[in-house]
Amino acid sequence: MQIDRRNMLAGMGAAALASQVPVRVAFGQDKTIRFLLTQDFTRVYTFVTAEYSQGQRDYISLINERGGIGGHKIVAEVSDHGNDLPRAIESYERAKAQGMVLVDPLSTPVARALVTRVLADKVNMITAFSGRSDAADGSVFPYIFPLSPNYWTQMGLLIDYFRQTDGNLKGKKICFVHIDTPFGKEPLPILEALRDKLGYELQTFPYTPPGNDQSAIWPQVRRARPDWVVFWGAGVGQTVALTEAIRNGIRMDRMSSSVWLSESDMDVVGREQAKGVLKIDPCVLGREAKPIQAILDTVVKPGKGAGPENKVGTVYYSYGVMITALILEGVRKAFEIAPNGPISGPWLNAGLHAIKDFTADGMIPATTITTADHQGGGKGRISRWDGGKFTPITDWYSANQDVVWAEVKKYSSEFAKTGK
Amino acid sequence: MDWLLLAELGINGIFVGLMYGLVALGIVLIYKTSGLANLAQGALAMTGAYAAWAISVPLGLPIWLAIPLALVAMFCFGAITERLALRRMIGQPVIMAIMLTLGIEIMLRGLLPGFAGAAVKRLDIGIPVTPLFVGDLLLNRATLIGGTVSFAMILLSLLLFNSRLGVVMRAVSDDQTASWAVGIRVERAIAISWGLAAASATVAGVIWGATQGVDWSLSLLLIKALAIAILGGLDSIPGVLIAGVIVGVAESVATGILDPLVGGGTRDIVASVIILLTLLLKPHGLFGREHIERI
Amino acid sequence: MRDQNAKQNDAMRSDGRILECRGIERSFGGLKALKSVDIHVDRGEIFGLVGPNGSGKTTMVNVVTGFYPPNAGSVQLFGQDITGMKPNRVARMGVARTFQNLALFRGMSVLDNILLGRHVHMKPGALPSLFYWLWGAREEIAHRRAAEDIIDFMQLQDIRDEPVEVIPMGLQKRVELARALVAEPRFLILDEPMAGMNQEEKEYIARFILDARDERNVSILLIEHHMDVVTAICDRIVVLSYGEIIAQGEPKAAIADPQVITAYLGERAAARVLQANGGAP
Amino acid sequence: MFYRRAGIRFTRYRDERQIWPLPLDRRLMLLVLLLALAAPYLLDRLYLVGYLLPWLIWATAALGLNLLMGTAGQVHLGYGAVIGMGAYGSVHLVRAGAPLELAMLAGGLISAAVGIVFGAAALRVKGLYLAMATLAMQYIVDFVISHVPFISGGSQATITVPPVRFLGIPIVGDAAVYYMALGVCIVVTLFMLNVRRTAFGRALAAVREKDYAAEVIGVDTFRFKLLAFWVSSFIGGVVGSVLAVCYLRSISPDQFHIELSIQLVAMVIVGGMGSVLGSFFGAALILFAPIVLNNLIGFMADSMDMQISTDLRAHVPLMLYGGLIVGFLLWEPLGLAKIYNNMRNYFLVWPFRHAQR
Repeated sequence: MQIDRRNMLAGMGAAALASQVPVRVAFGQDKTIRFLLTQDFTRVYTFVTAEYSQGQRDYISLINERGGIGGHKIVAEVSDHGNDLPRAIESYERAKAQGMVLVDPLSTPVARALVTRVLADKVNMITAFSGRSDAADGSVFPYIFPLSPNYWTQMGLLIDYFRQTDGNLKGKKICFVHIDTPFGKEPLPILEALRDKLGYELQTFPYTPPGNDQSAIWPQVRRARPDWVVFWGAGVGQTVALTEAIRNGIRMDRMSSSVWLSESDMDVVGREQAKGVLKIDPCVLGREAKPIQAILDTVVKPGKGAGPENKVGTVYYSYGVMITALILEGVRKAFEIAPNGPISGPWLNAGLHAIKDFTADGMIPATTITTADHQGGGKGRISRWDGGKFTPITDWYSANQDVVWAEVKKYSSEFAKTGK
Repeated sequence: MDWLLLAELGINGIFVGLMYGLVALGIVLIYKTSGLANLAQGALAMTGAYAAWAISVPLGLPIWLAIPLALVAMFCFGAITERLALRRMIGQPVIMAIMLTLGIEIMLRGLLPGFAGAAVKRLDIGIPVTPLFVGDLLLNRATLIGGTVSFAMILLSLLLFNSRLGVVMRAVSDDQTASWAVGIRVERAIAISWGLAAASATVAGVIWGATQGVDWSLSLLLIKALAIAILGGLDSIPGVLIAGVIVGVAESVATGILDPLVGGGTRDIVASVIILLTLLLKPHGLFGREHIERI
Repeated sequence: MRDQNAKQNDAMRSDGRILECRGIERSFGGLKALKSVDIHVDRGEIFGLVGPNGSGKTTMVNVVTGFYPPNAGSVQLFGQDITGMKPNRVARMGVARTFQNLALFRGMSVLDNILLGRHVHMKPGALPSLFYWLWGAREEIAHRRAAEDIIDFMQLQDIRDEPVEVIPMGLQKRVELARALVAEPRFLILDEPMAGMNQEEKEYIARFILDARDERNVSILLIEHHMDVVTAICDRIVVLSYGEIIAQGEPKAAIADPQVITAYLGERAAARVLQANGGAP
Repeated sequence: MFYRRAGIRFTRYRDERQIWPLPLDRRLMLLVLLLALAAPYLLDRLYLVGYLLPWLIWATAALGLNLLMGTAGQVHLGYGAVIGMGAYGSVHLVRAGAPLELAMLAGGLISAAVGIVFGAAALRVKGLYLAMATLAMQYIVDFVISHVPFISGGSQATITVPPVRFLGIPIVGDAAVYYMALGVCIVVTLFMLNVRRTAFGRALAAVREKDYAAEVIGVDTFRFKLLAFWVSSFIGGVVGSVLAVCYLRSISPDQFHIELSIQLVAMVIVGGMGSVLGSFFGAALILFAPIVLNNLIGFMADSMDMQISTDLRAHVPLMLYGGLIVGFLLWEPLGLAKIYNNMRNYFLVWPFRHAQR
């Protein structure tokens, strides 16, 4: 028995070591561009990662099916970091040793912990819908790319939509219900700055993460009789917020969230009951968009899809496609600038900075990345849940960018001053 | 001060507290027989909710059938867990057994979302969502029903402890060796207490799953349940009722009064502060028995 | 600190009293475990505390060593009032004790258990451990010598490195006695040191107790059930029953007291014994 | 065999009380030390920064916790919070311009002060109740860290560590960072080894085993419990500053949550309570098992074309992590250190198995 157990342990150890080897072998192949998609599948961002990652991988498969870019295949290493820093850093270092040029951690804490590393290592990091909002300032964070409207911009868009709808926000009341984490508190400076400018009344309600119990919050929101409610959370916090709002009889068409709201959330809340709720779209959702159609034809139909077919075209899937399309446009540009490489972080960096008026066949608003603006213009639109899908109710627009950029500059300059 | 709001929060707190109390009930049941705190109780509630969901949605059985089936399955699961894992820890330091339950908690948190999918699942047990007004007071139907069911369950377990089985379990909780000597099957009693704990966790999981959706975050009920169990006294079932209401109201009111002052979500801290204060001021809780150590 | 105490004590010990307890009362809940008990131990004597189970002997010892502060009464040790003093402070005054149901530290070797007995003479802390080579080593080795002396005295040489939990009960009792003696106490309390031993082992322990008194100048309070041992080695005894003193004095006389026989055997059996002895002890 | 105990006799107490009385153990340790010193020149950066560095840091933390849990027998489910306080304290000081060596000590002292508060609970309750009390305190400290802007650093709640110097040497680059962590690890390891053979360690063990018996031989259990919390928290604080400076490089409140505490407790248990070597084993297993497993599954999915759903694949490490804790508690409660000892004992007397004990 003693010996058996020891043998078993030894066997397990050998198997584990064996698994470490092949990754080193793969290093030898050339004509590849390596991305590291280490994301949180298990802990905090479970609600988004699976679909987001599926979109990313399907789009990469699509491009690879079409022969890659510049004769190179895209190799995406997908792994789980579970929001745990040692694991994230290990997979980062491992992938870097293999020549990885881009990492997308899709996690605010991990992105923050990697900032100093990627800046030093000259590896491009995508922080779409996560990470530091001030990373939009490309002059301070040359290797960090949000590539999407950050939370400050999203809040700016929302407030502007409220203003458009009501004509004037003077004397109106906005309730901000948010998860009590840095992510949840992030829009506060913008809300306060815009309050001073537009003259609305602001009331904030923090709830403890992850927000599975908000029963004491919403009676207060109801009593505050708000004109608009913005709820800012993720995963279970979002569905609970909506359910409690419904239970408290708050009008759905006066409620809005950030980009973090999806069909599956609506399934949990109840598709009919949630009718009317608003969210922000950074890209076209659903299956109509051309890239999604192409994926359905070339990747999903032959059975090469990375996940269940019914997830194709969902909200977070679309985000994954959108971000990957932008990244690969960067790769394309990089080949235009330097066709012979060598493929490296700075090489891709130049490409990403050259993205100009890219729309991904109409899937996203025209996006231009410059050395100063890594956000890509800050355009988005508002859409409304109609019981079956999110339908856009505005055009692409951007708003309040002056306030947002003042805030960005404030934090990025502080980082530049003390962080280095 | 908005008294109406306070009243609303207070009522809400009572019912939510009872719902927490149902999770705490399992901790007390297990402590009463085997003298250890089950840190997997939150995960058991999560497992129960997943079980009810799995029977009702993928298998397509009606919910009124799914819940009893889940209860039976979870009772067996609890008893088997005790048989296969906890029983082997007899004679080990208590911290080892506690860590074992923590290990089970982590494992369950991996197993269920791993096999059933990590996304939040809807568990509809037919509670209407339309608001219910009593005068100007809004009552939350989900918590109202959940709290009432929990209250009934806790009362039921009190009755159980006066039955024949209850007498056996009380004897075991009093003195394991002595019960063993008079022919009580101590192991069986402990296994039953685990089964009952898992079953009550299932009811709690279903109720909570119906109000918030089913996902891993149900396992976070643990900390509130611990606060209630410790405040009430780890071996007292009436303590669960009273402490449940206290913790629920304290949390609810803290959210209304403290949050604006601190500018943060104080809800979770309330449970922690209650645990700490109880242990420092009255370690055996409001109704717990004090053990005298013999030298 | 200790030296100062010792000097003070020497000065105050003119009457030769080691321990003087007056009017000790102690109850647990509703149960009165001790009802106004007076006992004293003289210098250099082996004092026996006997009585049936549950008569309050161990409680009395726990009162003396500071575990249960008395509800009423006073405890004087070496002429100093120690009523309500914490056990570790009492130990530092030169009191060592053993326990009825063994209190050795599992997971440690016999040697380490005995070295722990030297605790009151050492200055343990984190820094001597951090700077072991500069600071801790010398102290450790000095005390090791004292421990080895006791190991020789108690004849424990060959089990020195064994973990305490694997050695037989009789030896464990001996190790506990060694741990008490290594502290160089002036007053030793032994709570049933011979419980569960056979005749040979009992004789061994009795010899150690006498040697400890004669060679090491220790006064001893002994709780024991084996009356043969009590009568053989105690100078004076007190018999407790239900928390009250029912007899005291020279051992043979005290245990022959009718009240004592009644307490041990019950009324009817006692009557029979007394009859057999011709109505008189 | 080469691994012999026969024929080794000591004539001085000092020699017998050596940390490693067997020459072979000593040589082995020397070899390990030399390898550790040469690691930056031998290993690929991936292994240095991705494996060795976190291993050293987490093992040091596990040692600190082991002093409390293994040696002194006090359960502590809030060690992550203690480490966090040390990390924040020292990073703030470094940012204010204090030299790292001072900031590290100050971080240790801050943690020790917090640790004493945790310890105060230990004076009232023990065992199960102490576990609950420390758990509650973990949450409270978490809350304080993230809700006091003065500590967490404002709305972004991330503080970057500026470049630092230790005793005048700039801590820049992988090697310097590694040696720094190695140095702290060696000091703590030696301290822990010495604790076991001095009066301090014996007194703590006495408190752990039977506190009333400890009292009666003159151990002030009150004082030694607090001292254990103090020392262990001090180590935690120092580890916290090493963690922040050498590894994380920017700290935010969620890095010191309950997960870290549980991870450390798991390391102590899996490694072996009270065992110094075990802390290293435990840290390695808990830290790397999920990583290795993740790579293993990825490899299997890629090369053998196995269809594993993302959800399942992603949750396997969590199952494994829980499974390890459960498995060790059930089958080898003394942890990996015990398995190592079994093997060592086997070779010590080989081929005379009957002489094993």
